[in-house]
Amino acid sequence: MTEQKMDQLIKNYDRDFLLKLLDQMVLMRRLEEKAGQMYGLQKIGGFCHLYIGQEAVAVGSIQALDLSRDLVITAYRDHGHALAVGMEPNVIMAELYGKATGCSRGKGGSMHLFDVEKGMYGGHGIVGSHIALATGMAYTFKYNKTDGVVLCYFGDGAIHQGAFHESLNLAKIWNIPIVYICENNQYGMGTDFRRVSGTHDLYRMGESYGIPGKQVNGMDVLAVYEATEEAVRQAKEEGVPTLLEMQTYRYRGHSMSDPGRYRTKEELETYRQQDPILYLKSVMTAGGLLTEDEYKEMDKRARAAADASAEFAENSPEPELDTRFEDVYAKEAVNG
Amino acid sequence: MTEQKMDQLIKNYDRDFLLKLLDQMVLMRRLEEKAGQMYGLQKIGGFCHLYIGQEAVAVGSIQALDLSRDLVITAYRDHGHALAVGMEPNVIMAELYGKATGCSRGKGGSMHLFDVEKGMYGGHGIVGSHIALATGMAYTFKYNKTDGVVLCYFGDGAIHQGAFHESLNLAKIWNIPIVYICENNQYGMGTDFRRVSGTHDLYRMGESYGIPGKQVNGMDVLAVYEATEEAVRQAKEEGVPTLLEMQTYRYRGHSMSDPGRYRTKEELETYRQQDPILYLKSVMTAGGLLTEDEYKEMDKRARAAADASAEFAENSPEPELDTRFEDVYAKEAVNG
Amino acid sequence: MAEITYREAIRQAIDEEMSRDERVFILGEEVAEYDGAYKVTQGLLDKYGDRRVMDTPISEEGFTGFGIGAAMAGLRPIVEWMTFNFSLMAYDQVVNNAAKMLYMSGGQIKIPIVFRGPNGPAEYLAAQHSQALQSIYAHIPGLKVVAPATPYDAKGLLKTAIRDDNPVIFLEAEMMYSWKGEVPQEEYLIPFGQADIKRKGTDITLVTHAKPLRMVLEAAAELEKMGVDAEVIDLRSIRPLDEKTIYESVRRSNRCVVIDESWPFASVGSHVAWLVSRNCFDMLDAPVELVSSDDVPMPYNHKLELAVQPSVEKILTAAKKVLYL
Amino acid sequence: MAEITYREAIRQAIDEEMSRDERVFILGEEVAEYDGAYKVTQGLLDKYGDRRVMDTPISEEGFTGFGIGAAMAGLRPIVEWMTFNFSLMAYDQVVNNAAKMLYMSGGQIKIPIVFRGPNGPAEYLAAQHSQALQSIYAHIPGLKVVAPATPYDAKGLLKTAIRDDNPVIFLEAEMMYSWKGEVPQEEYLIPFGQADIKRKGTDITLVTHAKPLRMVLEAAAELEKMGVDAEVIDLRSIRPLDEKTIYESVRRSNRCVVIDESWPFASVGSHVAWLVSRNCFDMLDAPVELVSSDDVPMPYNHKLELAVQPSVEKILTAAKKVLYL
Ligand SMILES: Cc1ncc(C[n+]2csc(CCOP(=O)(O)OP(=O)(O)O)c2C)c(N)n1
Ligand SMILES: Cc1ncc(C[n+]2csc(CCOP(=O)(O)OP(=O)(O)O)c2C)c(N)n1
Ligand SMILES: [Mg+2]
Ligand SMILES: [Mg+2]
Repeated sequence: MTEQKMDQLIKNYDRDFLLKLLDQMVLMRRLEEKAGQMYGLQKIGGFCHLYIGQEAVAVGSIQALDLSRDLVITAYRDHGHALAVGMEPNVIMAELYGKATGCSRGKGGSMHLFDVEKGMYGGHGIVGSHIALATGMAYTFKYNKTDGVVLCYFGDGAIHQGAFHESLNLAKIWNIPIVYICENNQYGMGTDFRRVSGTHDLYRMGESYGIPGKQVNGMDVLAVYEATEEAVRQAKEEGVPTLLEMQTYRYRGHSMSDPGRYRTKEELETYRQQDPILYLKSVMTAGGLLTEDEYKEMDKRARAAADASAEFAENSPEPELDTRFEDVYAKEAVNG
Repeated sequence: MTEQKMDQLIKNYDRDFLLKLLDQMVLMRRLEEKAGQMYGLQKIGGFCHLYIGQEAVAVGSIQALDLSRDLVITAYRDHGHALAVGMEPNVIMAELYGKATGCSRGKGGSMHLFDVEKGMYGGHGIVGSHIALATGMAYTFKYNKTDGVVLCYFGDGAIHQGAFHESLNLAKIWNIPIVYICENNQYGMGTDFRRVSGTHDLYRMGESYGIPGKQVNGMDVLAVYEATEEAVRQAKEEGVPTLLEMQTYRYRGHSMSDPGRYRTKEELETYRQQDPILYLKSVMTAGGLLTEDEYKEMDKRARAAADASAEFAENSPEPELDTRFEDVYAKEAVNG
Repeated sequence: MAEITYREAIRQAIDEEMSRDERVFILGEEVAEYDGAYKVTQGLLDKYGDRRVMDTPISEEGFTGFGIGAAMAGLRPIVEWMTFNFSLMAYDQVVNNAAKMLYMSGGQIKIPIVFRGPNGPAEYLAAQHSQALQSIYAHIPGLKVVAPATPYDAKGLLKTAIRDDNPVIFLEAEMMYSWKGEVPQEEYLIPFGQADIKRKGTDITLVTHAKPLRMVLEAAAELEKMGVDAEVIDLRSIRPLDEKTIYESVRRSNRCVVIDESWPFASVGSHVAWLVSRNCFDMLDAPVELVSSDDVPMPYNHKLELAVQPSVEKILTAAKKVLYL
Repeated sequence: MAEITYREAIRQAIDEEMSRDERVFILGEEVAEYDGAYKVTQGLLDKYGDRRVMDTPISEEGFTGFGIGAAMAGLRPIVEWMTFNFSLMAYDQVVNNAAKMLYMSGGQIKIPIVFRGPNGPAEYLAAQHSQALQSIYAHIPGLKVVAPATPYDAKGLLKTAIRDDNPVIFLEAEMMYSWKGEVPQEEYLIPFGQADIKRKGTDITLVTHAKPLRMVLEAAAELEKMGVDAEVIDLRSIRPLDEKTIYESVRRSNRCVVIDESWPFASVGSHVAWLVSRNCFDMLDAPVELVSSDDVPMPYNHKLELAVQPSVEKILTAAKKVLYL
């Protein structure tokens, strides 16, 4: 970090903004560590895909939204995005526990976090499939002639699904206000993305449809923010969809049962050195915007919130057995 | 046609070769005209997609194959390819009639012409879907360490199917000996391809996967031949798949029931001026390789073959009703 | 009452609902400039413009998912599949997204969408283009499945489908588009889950849905000549299913034949046949028979393709068997 | 005889057939370097190399079609779907290509391929990852469908599947991979179309397949305590279906319950229930009952997900009903 860069940061952003980003990332980290711990205690079951290491992507990009109207949709690795749109740790953790107080009433679980009020449209389990949903969601803004954009997140593994390609073509021919965000964390489960991709520059995969792409350092929350802001502007003002490749890394296994033998400790260590939280923290401390004590205080609050969410989840009731028959069909009454 | 070009043609190709190309195209034209006529007489039903206008593509490209091993697969507009690999007019017409003597025993019809002996692997009805089949077929050559290539044909409409994209990525990462041939006849049914495609240069749609592409004048059988020969060589020798966009045109409706209101008479006329048969004929006549009488003779033979095929089909028996229960499963016996 | 075609009935329903509700739009291959592959959407582009009548590329998975996404965000799309044969490319979108979204979001996200187009055998189209696919949709909780067989039912059910807040699979048929029937001028809706007794009778219950209805009615006329008074029940709505109307009929007739042009195994037809077998067990004088298509892919040859499908003759044979005639 | 797991039985079958026949190869997500998402293919990459054990991108439609293409041209692929939930993305390839190719080519092109992977509910996976999808495959002529419930059956049936010249849908289950059972050292094959009587009995016939077998056997043990001697039939192969074994049993017991963890509507379970109702009509002392999963998407919460599935208790309730107890 050069003096120059720091100066610039201080110029471009105000302290509160940077604190908010840091705060969100720290909260994500602590909440997920807690989730991992509770998984170990068998309070949570299933896959439980943790986002640890990738926090800067959700935080930086969602920061570029107007959450009173813009929408977010992602895959199963969705805890970070849920927090970034402002969902409460409690309802997230309760959903991981499968409790009635969870955001999806205990029916969706870790992979299916939804909060329509906050613009969080899931949480989807079929790799690639939600990219088409996102494109249709974004059409709604154009259809209604309202201002708005959809951020659609997916992994490096999802980019080889036909749904990705079909969707990008639709977005281009219909000028749809959407930003496709490929979170390239280097692996789709145990597969190094280079082994299964005809091109290694994933941001170029929109070129077949005339969709501009950009590679972004996904460990730098400000780089993410800036790239997304620009793409969001293009989408809203010009109806130009963009593909952003966020280069990032997940520290934990793909899901809780992944031994992670496909990568080296050294590789993991290299990325830890670029940790998005440490990075922003060090920039801010060096720039005189944050003291070590303030950070500790922030971290403490995050840990407390994580602990509280587990307690909330623990003390929440299981859904009634009969609720399994609810939400299969929307109210029968013919509307309107 | 310049003097120079004609000289070159005469130098590069021997007369027999050119005669063969012309002969095949004329036979295709006459056979399909006959099919159209017999459709009018209700001897043939269903869609019956005619290839008239596009003959140079199948003829020129298949000419680049070693048919003792190489394989061909296409969509439902398959009469031309069937003839080009050397299938008899009789078995093709009989299949259009749904007769027991048809290549697919009257079970496949116009859209599903197969002749495994001759390397003709169909005739497929689901747009885009067979592109994946083709890719797997071609892997067989690599697997068996034998020399061979697959030519996979599809339309401008098929290129937006996920199957196209998924397949190209597989072909690239596994170095599969295949040539993807997009027959861009400007329309997918009633849709001008420019209306539904993010890019108007379809040959570029392999770039996302690092697959080279080339645009070819699909009305010029020799241009088609040369481009395919080069691509076949690359596929066989280097395991490099190619995407060829053949710019062509269909004169008839999409299927027999298409009124064709989506295009102008003038547009159709412009393409008729570039008719692949007339073009090769005029080159050869101008170059002194063909007389008008020889052409007439060739045309007469083609018409006679077309007539004979209709007679053959007419006189062939309907399949026995019980054959509807055959070919559902291959012989039960466990093999090997 | 005016006689109109099934095609016209579908078009009227779409048109009326589009003018009634600004959120309704239609998308699919060739639905706009070409007026629809089977001319169902004729004139709609001119009336509503390309914002609400959208030609799509051939990307079934993409535009089906696109429609579901638009429904998630509050629009009410009608997705036309050129035929149901091609819907298999979008099957994941329908089953994993449309049918499950409300449930896995704990009730937050409704999917008000209609998937419609011709289903079932037409003529000379061979295996990939001639399939009756209702069973693979009827199997899925979260979907509603409707299969009207007359212009009147088509219009009333499609209007209900468009207003329903759930994903509805709406099955038409190429061969039915030119069928005519009376349809009133004034607006009407037909609720889901109500079978219609298309012919009253007492001696045997013939249960069917969709295109075979016509041949079932013909078979009933033949039976009448033999002194047998058949009741013909048209399910109209497969999911929800009107079990009550079926059972009441069978409890009177004590005999039942189910007619379904699907393949037999794990089909709508065999399911209804089991329901009757179970729920009218004490009232049945004979086993419930099923007339389905043969358990083979569709052949191209016309004689063969007719032979694999249900026919008046096959229905009569089954009826006689059940009547011990 | 050695006791091995279901997982190991599958792996042995693949391994033996790959060494027996050079044309056999396997492809799928994570099958090679990762040893399989559920470790089924462990060690195969080392033994056979990446020409025959191929990691694919996440492109279900693409690599499924790729496998079918390789089968068209003479190879004998095994396609592993990480789970059957994802197979819906490739449903068109299976139904429109694999199942119909032989027919529409007039017998020219065989498709010797196996599609395999875990099917049915596991735990805490919610609606998109926990579905029993046999019915949508069993519906399709041209496919064979197999669902073994023991290591012995799994090995013998998978070897048969790999040698079969037709497309075979081979259904495993995540929850079964660690189940143990005796498997002989020497080679054996189990032919398709033969149900297996897993428990002899005379008072009632319980017909099932796949994972529910265990709870059906438990229920039979409970029934024994009540003095009821249940026969348990494990279909093993759904298509072809061994109707004879079922009917012979029901003709002795006069009572039947079908257990299937699929959704009920248009399912393998309701189909078998209808077949029994029809073909044992005169021998049945009670209606055939079906124990299926509830007709709802799978909830995440563990208590709810258990509640929607078949259970020993539900089987007992159905059995008692059929026995008028
Ligand atoms: C269609 C489909 N195929 C396979 C899977 C199983 N699966 C779940 S996650 C995953 C890897 C996805 O990798 P990527 O897209 O890079 O996302 P990441 O997990 O790295 O966030 C796979 C194969 C699935 N859920 N859906
Ligand atoms: C998956 C699928 N969707 C739709 C159709 C209906 N359909 C048949 S041909 C066709 C147009 C295809 O156009 P193109 O690929 O350009 O080939 P062309 O007919 O011009 O040779 C359509 C939409 C189909 N057969 N399969
Ligand atoms: Mg990844
Ligand atoms: Mg075209």
